Amino acid sequence: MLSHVNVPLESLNIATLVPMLIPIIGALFILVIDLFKKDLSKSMYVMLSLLFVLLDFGSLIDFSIQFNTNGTMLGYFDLMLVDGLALLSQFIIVGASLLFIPLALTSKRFHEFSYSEFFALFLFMIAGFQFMVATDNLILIFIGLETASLALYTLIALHNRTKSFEAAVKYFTMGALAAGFYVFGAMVFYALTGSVEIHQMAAVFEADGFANLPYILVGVVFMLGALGFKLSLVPFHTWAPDVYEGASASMAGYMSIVPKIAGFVVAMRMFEFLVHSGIVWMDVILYATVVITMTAPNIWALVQTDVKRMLAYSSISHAGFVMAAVLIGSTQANSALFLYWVLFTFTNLGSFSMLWISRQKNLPAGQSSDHPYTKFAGMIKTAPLVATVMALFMLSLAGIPPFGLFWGKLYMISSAVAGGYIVLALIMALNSAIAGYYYVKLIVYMFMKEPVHGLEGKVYSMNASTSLRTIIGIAAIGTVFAVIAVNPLLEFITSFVYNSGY
Amino acid sequence: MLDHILSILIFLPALAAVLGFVVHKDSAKAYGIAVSIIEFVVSLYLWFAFDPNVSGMQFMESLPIVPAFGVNYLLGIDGISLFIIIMASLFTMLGIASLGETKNMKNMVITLLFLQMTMVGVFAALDAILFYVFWELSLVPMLYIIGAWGGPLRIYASVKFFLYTFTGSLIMLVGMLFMAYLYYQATGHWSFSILEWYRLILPESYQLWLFAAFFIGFAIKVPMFPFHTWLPYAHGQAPTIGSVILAAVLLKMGTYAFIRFSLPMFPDAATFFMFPIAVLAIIMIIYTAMVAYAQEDIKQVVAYSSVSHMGVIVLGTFALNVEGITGSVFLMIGHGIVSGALFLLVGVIYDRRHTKLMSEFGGLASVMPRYATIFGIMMMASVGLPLLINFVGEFLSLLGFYQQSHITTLLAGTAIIVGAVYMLSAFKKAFFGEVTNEKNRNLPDINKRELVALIPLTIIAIWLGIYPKPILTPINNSVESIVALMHEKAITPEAKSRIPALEGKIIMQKSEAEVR
Amino acid sequence: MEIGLTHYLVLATILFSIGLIGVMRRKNLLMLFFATEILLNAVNIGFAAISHYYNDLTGQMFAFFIIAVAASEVAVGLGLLIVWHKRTGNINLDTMSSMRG
Amino acid sequence: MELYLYIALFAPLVGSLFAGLFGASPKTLVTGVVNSSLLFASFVASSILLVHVLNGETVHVEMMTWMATGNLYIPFGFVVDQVSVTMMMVVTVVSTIVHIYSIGYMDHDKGFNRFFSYLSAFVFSMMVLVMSDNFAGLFIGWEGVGLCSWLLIGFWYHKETATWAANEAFIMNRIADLGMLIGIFLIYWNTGTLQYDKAFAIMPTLDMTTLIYIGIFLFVGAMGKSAQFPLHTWLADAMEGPTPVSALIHAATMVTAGVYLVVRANPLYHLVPEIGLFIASLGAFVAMFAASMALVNRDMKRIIAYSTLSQLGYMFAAAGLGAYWVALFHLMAHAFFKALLFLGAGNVMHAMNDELDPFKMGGLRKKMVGTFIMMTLASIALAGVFPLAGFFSKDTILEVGFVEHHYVIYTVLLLTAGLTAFYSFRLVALIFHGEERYKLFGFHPHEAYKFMLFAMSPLAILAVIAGSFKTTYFDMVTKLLPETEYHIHSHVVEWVMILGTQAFVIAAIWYAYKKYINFKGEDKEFEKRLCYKILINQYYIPYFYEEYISKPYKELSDILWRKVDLKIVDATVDLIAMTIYKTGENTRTMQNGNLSSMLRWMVAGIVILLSLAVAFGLAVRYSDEITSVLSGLGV
Repeated sequence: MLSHVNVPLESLNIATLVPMLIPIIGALFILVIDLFKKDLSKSMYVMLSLLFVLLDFGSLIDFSIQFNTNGTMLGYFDLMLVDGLALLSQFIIVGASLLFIPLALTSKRFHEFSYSEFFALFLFMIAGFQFMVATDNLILIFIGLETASLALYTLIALHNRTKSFEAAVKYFTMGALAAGFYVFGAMVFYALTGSVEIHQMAAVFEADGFANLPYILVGVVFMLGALGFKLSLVPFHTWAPDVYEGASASMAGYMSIVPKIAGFVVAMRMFEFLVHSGIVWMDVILYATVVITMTAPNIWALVQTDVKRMLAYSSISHAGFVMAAVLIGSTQANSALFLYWVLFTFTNLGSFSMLWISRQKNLPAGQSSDHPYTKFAGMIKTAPLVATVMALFMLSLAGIPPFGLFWGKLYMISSAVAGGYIVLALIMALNSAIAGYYYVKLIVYMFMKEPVHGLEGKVYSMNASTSLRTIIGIAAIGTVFAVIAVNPLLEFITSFVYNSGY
Repeated sequence: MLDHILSILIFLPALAAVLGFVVHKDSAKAYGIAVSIIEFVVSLYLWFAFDPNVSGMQFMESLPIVPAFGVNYLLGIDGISLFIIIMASLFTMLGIASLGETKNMKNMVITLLFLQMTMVGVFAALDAILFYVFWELSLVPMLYIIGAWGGPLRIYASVKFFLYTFTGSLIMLVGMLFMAYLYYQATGHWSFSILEWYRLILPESYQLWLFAAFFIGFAIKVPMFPFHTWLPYAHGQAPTIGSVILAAVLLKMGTYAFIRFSLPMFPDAATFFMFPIAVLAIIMIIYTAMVAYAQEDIKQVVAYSSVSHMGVIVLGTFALNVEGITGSVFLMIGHGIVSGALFLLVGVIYDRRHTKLMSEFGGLASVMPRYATIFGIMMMASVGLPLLINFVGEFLSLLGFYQQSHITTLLAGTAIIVGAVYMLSAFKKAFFGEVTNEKNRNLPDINKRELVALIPLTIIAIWLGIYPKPILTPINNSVESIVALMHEKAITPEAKSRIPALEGKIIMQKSEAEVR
Repeated sequence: MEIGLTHYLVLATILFSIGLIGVMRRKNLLMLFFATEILLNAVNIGFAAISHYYNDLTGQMFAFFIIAVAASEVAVGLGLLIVWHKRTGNINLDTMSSMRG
Repeated sequence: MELYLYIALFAPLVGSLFAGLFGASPKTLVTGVVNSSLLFASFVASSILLVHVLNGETVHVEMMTWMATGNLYIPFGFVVDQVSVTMMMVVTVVSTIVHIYSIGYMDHDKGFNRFFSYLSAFVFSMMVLVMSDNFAGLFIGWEGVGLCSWLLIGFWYHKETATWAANEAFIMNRIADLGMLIGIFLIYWNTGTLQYDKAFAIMPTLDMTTLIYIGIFLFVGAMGKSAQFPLHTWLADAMEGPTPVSALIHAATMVTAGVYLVVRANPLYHLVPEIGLFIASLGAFVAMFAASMALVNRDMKRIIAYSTLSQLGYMFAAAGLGAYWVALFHLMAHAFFKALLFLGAGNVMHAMNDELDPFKMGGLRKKMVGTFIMMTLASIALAGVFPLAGFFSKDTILEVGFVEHHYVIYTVLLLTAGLTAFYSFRLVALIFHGEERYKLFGFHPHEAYKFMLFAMSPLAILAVIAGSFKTTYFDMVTKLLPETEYHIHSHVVEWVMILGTQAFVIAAIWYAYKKYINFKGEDKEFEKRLCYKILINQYYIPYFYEEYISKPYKELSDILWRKVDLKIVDATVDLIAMTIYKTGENTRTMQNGNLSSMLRWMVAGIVILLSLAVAFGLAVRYSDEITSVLSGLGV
């Protein structure tokens, strides 16, 4: 029955796999080293991982140059799809990972970083996310997603605290359910079209004019559920606060950025043709989801007492904000999504890193979570520089110009206005205002209250080390001087998005 | 230097603030005074170099920030913004100089210098986004000043101030983005340049919506009734310096923005909303004056009086004629000087007695005669006595609006009555009568440090009341070009007739693009 | 009566629903994992049937991948479960709520 | 001539600033002397200008621009013409005298220097008011005198009543000033200028309604400053200020500013005679109304204040009937004798340790001969007995009423003349005649300083002889004002009227003497009568203002602040914030941390979306039916 497979090697365009293969090789390499020599310093692993991620980044640059000349590339039985979206999101994924890895070099000892597995899993995860974004094949998306997710569950659990196990279990179980949603959705689409490639599915649907609309909607619902989990859209967001709280601050920061951008790219690929198909339901549902996801977590963030949990909710809200781009579906909106996320990467990484450096090894008595607001009271007196930098990130998150995230918000709201979604734009604006409260609340604690920890500012930089400071410095510079970077970034992103046909 | 004088004005204090982190805390105040003197001298030089006969923008600077999206670093000033900038640098200088014993003096000075950057930036920006950047950024230092050095309710007050204005300005931002989009539609490229936007003729329906969006942002800042309730808290809790700068400069951002944005961009909407806004202005004037009369805290009296006076400014602005708008701009300066001075004066007594309740005082005129004299002069200026600074502005504002509506102006004119009622009764409670409270018996009179700030303000208040011409002429020229532009752009017959035509005046920007 | 595609799909849906209900109702972590396995395998049936219907191998490939993924999920899941059991001595979901709000 | 103009104008300002320099320091006699000399210089300059004007020439200067924007152009311009020079003379004469007098009167006061500073500042403002050549300049002076009046009424600021009266005066004047301001706006928008000459030149071309409005609003301004009903209450309360202040501001000069305004705006009021009639009627009413309150009052200064009010009514009556020069003439005559009366009262107060109740005095003529003579002279002049100043001016006003056929006004004014005579001599009788009741209260009266009496003497002379200027004055001032002579054509009627009036007045004086010269004690019976109660309570008008305006205003303010601003406006804002926050508090239970419920949320999400999908699918499938059903329902 099976005919002999004979495919010319050059048509496979194996090169398209290179960016994913680099971290995989790196991961295997690390595991192999571990086989031979135990108890190597974690700094060695960190640098090694960094090296591979850098290589990965380099290969992406190479690809983007190729993209500029040749346009979208297909490869490996047309499974791989290297278009602007894929490249942009990989830049973010790899770039964020690059900034994340040095956070392992803390001054306090956290034992997860002493395992070589940690770094191997980390590299696998990167590869998983890269696969996820660089294809429009539902199978490969699934595999990428699961590879990354399984690695992520483990990484969370490695933090080795009761709360992190709880977080991992919750995340894992819900992830499994989401995987079920995903495959069920995929099955429905497959049943309807006989294909698992998004562009072919779109072609089939458009050919028969969305004849089986109810079934298509069933598929869409399950896909939305699965991606909604990844993107933490309400009501699929419930894992996020707990997982962020349970995971280490650095991991939480990472989670707020990388998995989501991968999810956004999939959502863009998945919903782009549906949004443009003129199905009213799609618009309404996405509109409602976006609005609810922006608003509800915002309101919940108001009442949090722990900064990390607040940031978790705020991240959900930001995701909802950005999800608007998928709803609007214009080139400007899609560019805004990437612009927003790049800027968000710097700011959010910065703010979570700030939590990370103030992380104590053990919870002090009378403190129920790692980063309650009260801990930061009066910080301006005890640790003025740390407080200032933290305030900077908060202002950026709140969208105060000229700090990084403002430009993202600006462009995103502008795209909503230009897309005719004036009311949505207003809702976005008002949500930013509500969000202002909880960001400012931290500033209020830091700048306007009396310190509770005595005049010793050490508690705020317990965990600080050169590499952490460097990362925070980079994040701060990225946040403050975003003004300069916005234009090149915007032009770069717009041309990539536009040339990918979005 | 002239080519970049505005940039120097904006970034000199910012740079100084950053360097200020290194300055030893004992020298912080001296450092702040030195920097702000330099800044003030530069701003005076700006006036010197300013050509009062040119009605358009001067000292323009342009540098692309996000050219792909039409955002530019575009600066320029005309007669309207010039004096507010000078006033901002004046008040920063006097404010720092008059700082008394302050905890964390260094932080205060640095914050004030940052604040100065944002203030100058707002008034010098000709790009909507740049304007917005400074507009929002100005909230942060103020938040800190109120929140860190304020009274018992300082956190509530500062957060309320921040969130209230922040919310308003975000809605304004949506309006700006929509405006930019309309411009994009009409011309095919993005631009946030205010001067470019002036060229756009919009259909009335768009104008109304955009006007409303901008209005919310500006109205909260002004603050207009019913959005004013953050102000009493902010003033009530802020330290003296915070109140001074808030009242003198920050509130002016709102009314300035009306003139810079709302009027020339949406002349028809401005005409359409003229009466509703006039009604709000009248409520501001009378209602707030009555509320001021009911206050027990002398600082709250001055705070509410600010709202009341801002009502007159708003009314003058929406007179839509040269007299009214010129008057309102002049009143911005006047109110800045006078309310700034009044807050400084309240600060003087607060420093001595640590209370602002009028019932605690009484008979201060005999204990502190010099203080009472300066307070009296400023109070009379606030009440709008001729030959003092506020009268010129109030007179012109009311005169201007009288062309549009008689009965409205009559109602608004009660400002001079109700204003006298609360001011005089407050003055009577605090300064007249016998000294009943023993704590007041031996209060020292106003000292040199305090006089340093108050004497110049008194001189200005009198000088500009007697001879407003040096300021009035440049303002007048710029306002004339705005009014001419509005008349030219107006599309509804109502607006055409309400906004006077000025023959032979140069129109700032010819309207070229039209949105249909 | 010939068994057609529809029947398979209905079966898959029913199984999926059972899995969903299991996910919702079960309080034992282990049983919960079983329920998720049912979910995934329900879809497998569907994929196999559709694949046969279209005479296209993609569906079966998908099914294989799902099996593989399910297996690794179980591996990770069981690992977590064991650690959790070691730490807390039970695997009841209701004990797992130290973080809330 | 410009130099004299500037000297006349700015000498008082220099004095004010000079005295102000020593404001906070204890008494320095030099300020009093210097200021008095400067005022004298101003007087001399004014006199030179008067001579100049008498020669038929006027001076008009423009010092500098004040405001210029749009079409509006307001300079600091000054004009010395027949009208303004009259006022300048009145102001400088009276104020010079009052300045000198004050050196003695304020001798022991701590605020000696401050007083002179304020007083000179007042004179400066008044000069600006009368000399300005445009309405805006007039308004500067108008507000300036208001300010000085506030400062001087509240001069003894430790006294609650004084500061209260000061504020009352200021605020009431402000109410009227608003009217004036509106009048100015109307003039500007209708004539395009605020210069007197230009604006009046255009006015005949305006329509009647506009002119009426301008007339009304300007007169509202005049009503406040000249304390016409219903804005009159402040004047009596203003007597809290030092007596020289009452003499200068609240008798001779400031309160006549309203009359000056009406006279100055005569081209306007000439065009709207209806308003003129209203002014005259109001004037006549106030004349009677104020005189009636003076009949029973027990406060020496208040009695004189009501008398001032009454005389202002006369002036308005004249001005309203178009006899502008008569009004101005009476203004001048009145300034002299009323200032004299007040200064005399000041002497009495000094002698009596600031006691104001004439019932506690009596028989003072033995101790204070000079004062007695001067006050009696002033009272005779006030009563309008031939040949003193009051006779000439007041009688002309009566004639005007008669000639113009406004017999009601005439009658009222005639009756008022009788009342005037009565209350004036009631006062004189109570103070200077009869038993020396003051001894019961332990006072030791003494005559004032010689130089004070000396300073008053020019006023006394003027009060006697001012009537003789009538013809000269008429010739001069009618170059600017309407030249109307009021002659009753029948000599018989004229003589009957003059003699009748004189007889009536003298009878009133005789009655007052008879009733009060042997005054023993208070007439309890009389005091129980209703009319007494009404009069002593000033027709309950201050009570009415207090109960129905001041208090409600205060209460309303309180309500607006506590109830509206805090409980509604602010609470709404906070409510929005709290609602959002509370929503968060109430819904955060969704995140209860239980994995089962988290999973259920996910499934629930899917179910909701699915049911929405189904609903949508059904809706699409049956869209035709739905449409028909909906249209059947009339949607």
